[in-house]
Formats: sequence, C-alpha cells, structure tokens
Amino acid sequence: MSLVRRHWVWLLALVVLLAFPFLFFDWSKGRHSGFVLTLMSEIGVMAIFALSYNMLMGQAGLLSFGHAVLLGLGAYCAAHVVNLVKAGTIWLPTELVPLAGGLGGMFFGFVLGWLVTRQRATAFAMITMGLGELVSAAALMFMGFFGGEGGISIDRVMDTSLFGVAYTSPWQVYCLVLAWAFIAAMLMRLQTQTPLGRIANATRDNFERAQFVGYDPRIVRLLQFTLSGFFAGIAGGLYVLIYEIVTFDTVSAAKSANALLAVYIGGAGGFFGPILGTIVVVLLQSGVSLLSNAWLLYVGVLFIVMVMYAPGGLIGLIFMHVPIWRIGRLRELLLPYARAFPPALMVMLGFVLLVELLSFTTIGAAQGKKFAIGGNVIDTTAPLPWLIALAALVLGALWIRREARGFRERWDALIEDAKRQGVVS
Amino acid sequence: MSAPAVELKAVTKSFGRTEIIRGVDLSIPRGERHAIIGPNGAGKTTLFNLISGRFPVSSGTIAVNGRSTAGLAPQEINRLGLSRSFQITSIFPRMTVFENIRCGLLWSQGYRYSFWHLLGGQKKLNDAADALLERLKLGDRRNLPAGLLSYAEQRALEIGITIAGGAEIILLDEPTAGMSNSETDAAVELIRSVSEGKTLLMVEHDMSVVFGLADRITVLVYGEVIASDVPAAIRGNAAVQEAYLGTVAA
Amino acid sequence: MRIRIWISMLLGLLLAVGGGAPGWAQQTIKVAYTDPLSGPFAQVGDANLKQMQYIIDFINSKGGALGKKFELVPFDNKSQPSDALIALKSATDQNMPFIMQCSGSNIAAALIEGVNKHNDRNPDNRIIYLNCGAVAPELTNEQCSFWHFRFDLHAAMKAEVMVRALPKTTTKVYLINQDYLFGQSVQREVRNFLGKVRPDVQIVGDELIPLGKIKDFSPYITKIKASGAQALMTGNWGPDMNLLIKAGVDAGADLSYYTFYAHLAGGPTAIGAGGENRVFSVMPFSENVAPEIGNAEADAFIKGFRDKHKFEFTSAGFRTIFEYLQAAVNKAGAVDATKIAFAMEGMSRKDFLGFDTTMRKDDHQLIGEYFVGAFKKGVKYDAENTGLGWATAATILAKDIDQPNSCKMKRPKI
Amino acid sequence: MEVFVVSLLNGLVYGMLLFMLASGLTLILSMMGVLNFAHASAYMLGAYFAYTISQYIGFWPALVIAPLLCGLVGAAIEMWGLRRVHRNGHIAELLFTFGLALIIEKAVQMTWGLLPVPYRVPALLDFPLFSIYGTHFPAYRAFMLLISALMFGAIWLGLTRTRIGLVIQAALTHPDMASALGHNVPRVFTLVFAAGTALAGLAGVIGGNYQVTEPAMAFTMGPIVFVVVVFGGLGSLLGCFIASILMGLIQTFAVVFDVSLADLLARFGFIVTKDTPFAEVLTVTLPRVGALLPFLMMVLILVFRPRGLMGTRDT
Repeated sequence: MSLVRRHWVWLLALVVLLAFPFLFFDWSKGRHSGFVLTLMSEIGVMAIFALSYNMLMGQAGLLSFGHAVLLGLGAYCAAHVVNLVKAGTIWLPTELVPLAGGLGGMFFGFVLGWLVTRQRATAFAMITMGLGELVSAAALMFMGFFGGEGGISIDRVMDTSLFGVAYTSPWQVYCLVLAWAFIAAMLMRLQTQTPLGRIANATRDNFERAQFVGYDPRIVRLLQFTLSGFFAGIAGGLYVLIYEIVTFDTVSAAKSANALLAVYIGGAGGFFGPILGTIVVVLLQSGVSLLSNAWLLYVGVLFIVMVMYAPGGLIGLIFMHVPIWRIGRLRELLLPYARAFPPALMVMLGFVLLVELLSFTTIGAAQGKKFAIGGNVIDTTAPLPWLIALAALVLGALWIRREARGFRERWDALIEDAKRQGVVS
Repeated sequence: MSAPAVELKAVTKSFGRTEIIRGVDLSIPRGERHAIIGPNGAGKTTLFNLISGRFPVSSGTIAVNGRSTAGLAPQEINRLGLSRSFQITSIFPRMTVFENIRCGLLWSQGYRYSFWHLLGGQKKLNDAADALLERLKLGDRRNLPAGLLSYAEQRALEIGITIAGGAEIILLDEPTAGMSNSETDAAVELIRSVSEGKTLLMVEHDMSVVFGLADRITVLVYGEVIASDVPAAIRGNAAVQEAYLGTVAA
Repeated sequence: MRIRIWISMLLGLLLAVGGGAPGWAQQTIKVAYTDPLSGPFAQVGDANLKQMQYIIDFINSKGGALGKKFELVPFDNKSQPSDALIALKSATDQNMPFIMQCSGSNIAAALIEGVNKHNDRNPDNRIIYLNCGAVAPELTNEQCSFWHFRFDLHAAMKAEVMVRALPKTTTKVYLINQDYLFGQSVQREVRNFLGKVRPDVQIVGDELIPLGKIKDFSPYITKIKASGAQALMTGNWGPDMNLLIKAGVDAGADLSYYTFYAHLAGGPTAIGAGGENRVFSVMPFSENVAPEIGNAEADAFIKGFRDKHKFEFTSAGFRTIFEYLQAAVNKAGAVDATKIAFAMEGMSRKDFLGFDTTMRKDDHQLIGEYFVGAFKKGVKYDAENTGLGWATAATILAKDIDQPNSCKMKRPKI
Repeated sequence: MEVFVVSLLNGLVYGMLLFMLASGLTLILSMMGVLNFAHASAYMLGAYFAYTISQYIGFWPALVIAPLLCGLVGAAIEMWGLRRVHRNGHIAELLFTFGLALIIEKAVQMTWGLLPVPYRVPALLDFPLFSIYGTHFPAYRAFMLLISALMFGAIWLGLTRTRIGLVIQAALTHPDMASALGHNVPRVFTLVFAAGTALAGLAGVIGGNYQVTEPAMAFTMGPIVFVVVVFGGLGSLLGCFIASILMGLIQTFAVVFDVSLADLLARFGFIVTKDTPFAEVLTVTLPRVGALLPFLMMVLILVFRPRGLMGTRDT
C-alpha cells in the first residue's frame, strides 16, 4: 500500500496514458486512431530522448547540438539487430529491441564522448555541432551501415515476443513504448540520485571545485555522456519499432534541436520538465503543423515568449505555485486566473488570426486554399476579419495589462504570506 | 622519520615573462599547522595553486607525502590526501548544503563514479555528512541551496567541503577573509578542531589568526621565502619586520 | 497563465484533428498529399500543391469519379519520413484511399514500407500510394509494391532520356551529382547509357558532391573547364543545381548543362538570362509543348492556371495522375483501394497532350512521353518572368523508353 | 597552374564573403557570449532588403540602406529582446535567437514568397573583368573583394583608432571587465550587436546576387559561420579573418585534388579492395568531403586547442 502512496504520480500517469487513446477510439469501426497512437508513441520516444538530453544539459550543464547522433546511431543499431533477428541469425525478443538500441547508443556515446568530453561549455557545444554535421553527412554517403537515402527498414512483426504479442497494431507498440518510457524515465530519475549523478551536478555548478574533491570532470562528463547515449539509444530503438524505418534525418540537427527545445520549454530544473516540454513540442510539430503552415512562426513566438517570461520553463511556472499551495491558498488564485484567461485568449486568438490572414493572403491564396473556420470560409481580402484580428490583439493586450496588475498584487501578497510562514526562504 | 607532508624544492613559476615564484624551498612535516604570510602580490595563492596542481610548476619539484606531483592533475593530488579551499568562495551553489558536503565525502568513501549506488540508502555516508554539518553549525541550513547562504556560512561550507574527504593535508586560502570579529573567532575554532592531528597549510592576512593557530610561519615576499620559523622567532625577525610586519605595526 | 491556455488549446486542437475528422461522411474521395510545406524545402510542396489543386478542380468540373469529387488534403512532412508516416496514419484513420508524395526517395521508401505493412495488417482499410516524383529506380524494382504507383520516370529512365538528347557534336561530358542514393544512381545510370547509346562520348570528369553543403561552385567550374568538357550532366536539384549553373554562367564557361530539375520552381530565376541556349532540362511536361504541337485545348488548360496564379504550370503532367485515378475509380466501381489498384495496373490512356501512356503492370511504373526543354527566348510561356522559357528540344515517346525491370510483384488475394 | 590561379581567386572571394558574415558574429559571440543563431537570418534580410530597394532606387543606394536597416533591426532586437533575456543565461539567449530565426524565415516567406527572387548583379558590374586561361573573372567578384577589404579596413580602424573601439577591444578579451571600465555597457552591447547585424546585412547585399536569394539561404549559411568563428578563436578578429580565408581556400582546393585515403595507403603498399574493412570510408575522395572539411577541422582544433586558431581565451 505504501508503494502506491509513494509512487501515486507514476501510477496515475500510467493509467491516464493508457486510457487516453480510448478518447479517440472509433467505436463504429472498432479500431484505435492510428494517428493519435503514433503521435503519443512519438511523444513517448521523444520524452525519453529529451530526458536523456537533460542528463547532459540539466544535470551536467553540457549544451549539446548533436544529441540526435546518439538517438540515430542507436536506431540504426536496433534496425540492424531486428533484421538479423528476422533473418534468424540471432534471437532477441521484440520487447528487448530498444535495449539493443540502447547498447548501440552507449557504445557510440562512449566513442564519440571520448572525443567531445575533452572540452566543456561552448567548445563542447561546437564540437557536438560539428560532429552532428559530419555524422549526418556520413549517413547519406555510406550505404553499408546507413542504407543511404532510403535508410534501413525493418518489419517489427518477428514472432519473438516474450508475451506472444504480434506488434501488428499501433496499440501494441504504444503499450511497449509506454512500458519502456516508464522504465527509462525511472532509471534516469534514479540515476540523478547516484554518486555519478550528483557529481555531474557538482561539475555543472563548479567544475574546478569538483576536481579538488577528487573527481576528474572529464571522466564525469564521459560517463554521463555515455549513459545519456544509452537512453538516447533506447529512444532510437523504440523509434525503429514505431516507424519500422530509420533514415538519415534521425541523426540530423533538426532532431537535436528538438531535444534542446523540449528541455528548455519544459524546464531543465525539474526532472519532469523535459516531459512536459516534449508534449508541447511534438504537438506543435505534428499537430499544429497539420492545421497551419505558419506553425514554425508559432514555435518561434513560443520560444521567445518562454525565454523572456518563463526562463524556468513550464516546470518552473508550476514550481512557482508550490509555496502558495503549501500554505493552502492556491484557491485564491483561481479568480485572478479566471479573470486573466479571457484577455489572454483574446490576444492569442487575435494574433493567430492575424498571422493566418497574412499567411493566407501571401502563400495560401496562391495554393488555392480557402481560409475556413468551422466550415465558414473567410474572405481574406475583406477588411472585417483584419479589423477583428487587430482589435482582439490590441484590446486584449490592453485588457491583460490591466488584469496583470491585479494579478501581480494578489500574487505578491500570497508569496509574502508564504514567506512569513517560512515556506519560502 | 617519514617523508614530510609537503616538500617544495627550488620551485619557480612564471606567467609569460613575469616570474611570480622565484625558487621556493619549503618543507612541512606531518601534523604541523603552518601559515604562509606576506604582502599582497607575494605569490601566496600562486604557491597554493602550484601545490594543489591547479597550475604546473615552471621548474623545481613538489612532493606530497614523499610522492612527486609532477604531471598530476588536481584530482590525483587530492587523492594523495591533499585538499584545499579557495580564497574566492568556491562551492556548488545550486546544490543543497548537505549535497555540497556529501560531494566532498564521496570519493574518500570509495563511491568513485558509481551509478549503481543510490545515495538515499547510504546510511553511513549520509550520517557522516550530517555529522560534519553539525560540526560546521550548518545543520539548520541542510536543505537550502548553498548559493543562498550568508557569506560567513559559505566560508564555513567551503572549509567543510575541503575537510570532508578526510584529507591528511589541508590547504586553506584566507579562510577568514572578509569576516567580522565574532565570525573570525568561530572560524578559528572550527579550523583548530578540524585540523586536529592533520597537516594544515594556510594563507592568512589576519595576524591574530596566524599567531593564534600556526606552529610555524613562512614569510613570502616577491616570490621568495625570506623567513620560515616558529611564531616567536618570526615576530623578532628584523627582515620580516621590515618587509612586512613593520608596515603593519606602524 | 499562458501555459494553461496553450495546453488547453493544444488539447483542443488534438481533439479537433483526431476526433473531429472521422465524423465527416465520405462525400468526397480524399487524396492525402504529403510533402514539405514548411521549412527550407517548402517551395517544393507549395508549388506542387497549387498545381494539383488546379488540376483537381478541373477533374471535378468534369464530374469527378462515381459522382464524387476528389479532395486534396495536404499534410506537411517537413522532409521527415517519420512525419510522412504520421501523415499516413492520419490518412488511414480517415479512410482515405490515396496518399500522394512527390519529393524525396527516402520518404518514398518509408511510405512504401509503411503502406505495405499497413495494408497487410488492415485488410479492411487499405491505401494506395501515388508517387508523383520520387525517382529512385529501386522503388519500382527491388522495393516494388502492389500499392505503389509511380507517375514519373525513374532516374535510370531519365538518365536515358538525357543521354539520348545529347547532340552528336558533343563528345566530352562531365558528370556532377549529389553524394547520396539518388545522385549516385544518376551517376551510375548516365555512365551506363553513355556506354550503350553514345560510345563516342568521353567522360572527362565524374564528381560527387555532399548534398546541400556547397556554397560556391566556382572551383568546380574551373575544374570542368580545365577538363575540356563540352557538356555538364547533373541530377542535382535545389541550391546544388541553381548555384552550380549560376557559377558556370557567371564564369562565362562555354558549356551546355543537362539537368533533371532546372525547370522546377526557383531554377529559372537562379539561372537567369545567362543560361540561354545552354541549359537543358529533362522534364515530364513543358508548358510550351501544347502551343508547339498546336493542342488548343491543352493550351487553354495551361493558360487558365497562368491567369489564375501568375505562376508557371511546370507540373501540368500531374493531370495524368488524376485522370488515371478518375478512370481507375470508375472502372473499379467503388472507392476501395484494392479494387482501384487492380483497375489501375496495366491501364493505358492518352494523356491530355495526346500522347500514349501506360501504367506498366509488372512494376507499376507509368511509361509516358518525356521532353527535353531548352532554356530559350521567344517562347509562348516564359519561366518566372525571366523572359526565357522552355522550348522543346526533344520529345522521347513512351515506346522508346521501355526499360526492363526486376520487380517481383506480390498481389493480394481479393 | 591555371586551375590553381583561378581557384585561388575564387577561394579568396568566398573567404571574404565568409569573413563579412563571421566578423559580426565574432564580435557578438566574444563580447556578449551570445551564440547568435539569427546571424545568418540577418544575412538573408540584407539580401532581401537590397532586392526590394534595388527594384525602386537601384543597387547602389541599397548597398548603403539595406545594411543600415539590418543594423536597426539588430539594435531593436538587442534593446527589446536580448537585453531582457540576458539575465536568464546564455542558453536562453541562444534559444531567443533561434526563435527569432524561425520568425524571420517565416516572415520572409510571407513577404517575398517561397521562391527565389530575381536579385541580380547590377548592370554596371555585370561584365567579365578579365579572363585567365579562358575563364571569366566577373567584375562583380572583384567588387565583392573590394567591399570586403574596405570593410575589413574600416573595422580595423574603428577598433584601433576610436575610443569606443578600444573599449570594445578590451571587452573582447575580457568581457567581464567591460563594466569595470566605467562605460555604458548596455549601449556598447547594442552598438556591437547592431554593427554585427549590419555587417551580416552587408554580406547579404553583396552575397545575395552572387548566390541565390531565397528563404532557405539563412538555413544553409548558418552552421559554416559558426565554424569560422570558433575556428578562428574567440576575441580575435584577425583569427576570424585568417579562418575565413582558410576555409574559403580549403573548400576551393579540396575540389581540385582527387585523392582518397585509399590512394594514400596505396603509396605505402597497402591496397584497399572492396573487402577491406571500412573500404567505403577509405575510398571517399577529397572533393566528396571538401565541404565537410571545415567541420572536421573545427572538431579537431577544439578537441586539441579549445581557444581556436588565435583566440585569446578558451571557447
């Protein structure tokens, strides 16, 4: 029973994640939505990837621009292993394929890490960027290992499941991804509490001091990089199982950037930050991009808003509420939030409408697309929608400024109270 | 008779064309509390940096417990049983006070780079860290990020990290700099108690601290040792008076 | 507080995308289209989308198929196979019978694999993959699939067309290609056909360049000039082609350029007037063919697009795809992927320019006429307002292109 | 010989173009510590601004106005964006510029369309200056060399002969010391950022018609600029200059030498065949990897000499 009480968050998350796809279950046809399951599997994989990235950035203070190299090489290893299994050369349960990816990622983590971890800070960042470029170019040039442009494709149905699962449906794969995501996340969480994990924090804070308590920062970096490669490789192995193909873009700079963005948006400070960040990033990329071809602009704006107003990421915003929650007055923020919500929504809708109008007049119109909201076609040349968008933006901004003042007063008062009660120092 | 704890022979150090340390010989026997004094720019901190391996020497040799430290990285010298503190506070600001101390303990307790031990379950280690915290009078600050401590508390933590590993030889670089009188007294008591039975080498400007603690004093002026003797003799040394103490006394 | 809105909005969007879509009744025949619509390669998908939309409107005005209209549903794949596969999932969720993709053989390979596996595992919800421009020969040879139909000649066939178009006076050629699967196969096939068709031609240089990494091609031009080549043959696309020809033209090199992709969006602008009579492009369609052969109906069709979009209609050949679809759906008598696929293979039609085309049954490769355009002044339709356009320098008919294939097609049991 | 001379000239032109881009980034990175991902976006903006301006009032005014506009954009970014983000650390700054690069790319697409724009070399300079061994050397390339040389001279004078230049120089090597000098640090930062952006804009003006002006040009130019800056070393404009020229020449000359590791091994009597392990890697010829050499060189130099070629401090 205490187990349940101690780990209720994990259990709750598991239940929610298992139940969530059923919201999109198509009862008339009796099948899951493949899109939703694939998207959620993608989130699972990218969450592991982002967490492994945070082992470098959050834990050890290492900014990498080439983390996808480890994901991709792990994925290639897993793909080759699956093909060997399929050919009958070796035997491996389907469930352990991600582990093969993990070992591959770990191997390359060690080999490449030996090179990159000689330096730290900006030099480290630049070396990883250079390596990322080199590996992604090599992935296109060398057919043997990387399969060239077509990549390496696999068939995940290989009848070696430990549980007799065929892995034909996305649902089965999703369950496997979920299981591995939980295992990997827990292992990574535990890793933060090991001597290596703590010393990685120490080298992040003050690498010189770490030397004078007996540690070689380079070895710390190397081990941390190698372990991070292991988990990135697991993500790579799962990637292979979901998409049944691995191509050169898994090692690309764009994938690396995704990890960085997810970690930063979610917040590098808390363990769960990168997971939140991943959800936002994946939904933006794979969800919003289906609706609007201006999605990159929204991503850009989101980053700028985040770095300017919420440098601690989403998790930082949540943690800000902890003191108020501790003194039991979180409820008092409900009303201010509710009051700030409509103007915030207004600003956002105004902005989105404006961008979409612009985008449709310049690009969309040429594509012969019609700008439709809920089936109503909107004429982008008429002045009315533009006026509405501008008005919503401007009025919303003014309104939110007014609300912000009241909100801030309430917030400061509550924090003050929390300080008085000694919850915050 | 075993080898001295720290032994310097004809050590020099140059930065570019400027010679900061100009042929220092120094031998510190085990168990001695030794202070290095000298005017600003005499090269005291540089000497510390050489002994602890932060910089390589330009010429000469340094031995710790009879072993040459030539070519050794700071962490390797540390593992020979030498630990140092810094003049400018050097702690792990984003980690808690407790974590800071525990990091100082990890290597000496044999955990090395382990990623298979969970620290929460290492009772002996955690108890040792807590015991040291109590000694440092930082027990009630245990779970605060170290960066939020007051200056004096950070200095105490600095000393704590330095001695946590149980090093035989402790180098303290101006441990009481910038402290008020009462804080200094507390710090002196702390240093006295933690250096019990160990070799202590310290750089210090506060003469009351130096004369109160040191068994022997070395005076460094412009990168050269002009005297090295027991406190009473140093007090009476004319050259020292002139070069250094004289200005203080005047 | 922003965050809450973001999350709630994102969830809302997710609901809208995932949940809302299947609710619509199948009033139209949906064709999923996935290509890069954002990011550095957006121009490719964007240009295709415009032209397909125009063609679909036209086909629909001719009655669609089985009384239903076609509808194009674009999905941005950002040049990433994983995103293309997500688009595939989304399309199958909504029971779309077709997915179309034009750009990138890596994505095509992923889609073929994905479609094969999906159709094996979901016999009740199958989908056909219409390939409108991924040209790796493997796709209709070793990797060929019953569910994959390619409506563009593959690289080996294009290479043959290119070699056949080489004038008799040209005896020294230089090859430059991008260093990846596609470029390497162009290199291989051009060499191969030069040996077979033009043994008199000497290859004085043969070079692979890293994909999209070169910013200045002047050194290559110097090298090419030094080799004494008369013609440069390249399968390069995008910046790798634009910058290469631009550098050659700027250096005043006395060269002809034989390309696969100079006619695509952005190419003519980059080449400019200096490329007159020098640049040749192997193309499935050229706007000036219709006026040249005096096909007034096709000309009107092209002009309609030009008037509407102020933009060239380089891919009017896509019309063939939709005409095949229209015919196949009508022949199958139901919007059912398996039936349509059986109806489509082996089908023969005259395309809108009046040439014979066949969807070859053994490998699902469309065999149709192909053109080599020369970049010239004084044509009816100029390209990208440069004053120059593509005059037809050679027309290679379907019967001349027939290359063998090594496909071992696996057909499903009905 | 002829290949050598022509390659040398081409390498110089490309190197100088790189330098124009990289010099601004060196200033920004060394002084402010900002890994400015939007730097290449300024290059793109410069080209597009110049295209639009030259349509109305000609190329020559554009040569002046477009960089100035870029400089203004840069100043605005620094004052209202970066300065605010600065206290949140370097990663925040980096992401800020990353977001900015995305926005600029989309804005360019929305304003000028997705296709390349016909930004052409001005008629006045559109002639072959001279021919060596039958290859034209376009006058415009000579003009590019001239502009970049002038710019190099101007920066040099600005940094060594003006008060503000001396402050910037001091801040380049010891960024933390700048405030101690008693100068208005924020203003210096704004100035440096604006100047850096303007330089990138200038590079765009003269590089946009030399290459192709399209929305992806920032994306393709971005990484190589970082390579040049890091290779040259932080805090050293001269290092940046040498690195730029070096990279330009290397990429140019790598094309000329058709050798591979296998050829090298063959000299030592070791013949690589298809079955040799790593045969695929060993038989890659130099021209195939020429464009990758800068990255390889950056990785190697950072691994063994983290301060770069002539840097005043570790990267």
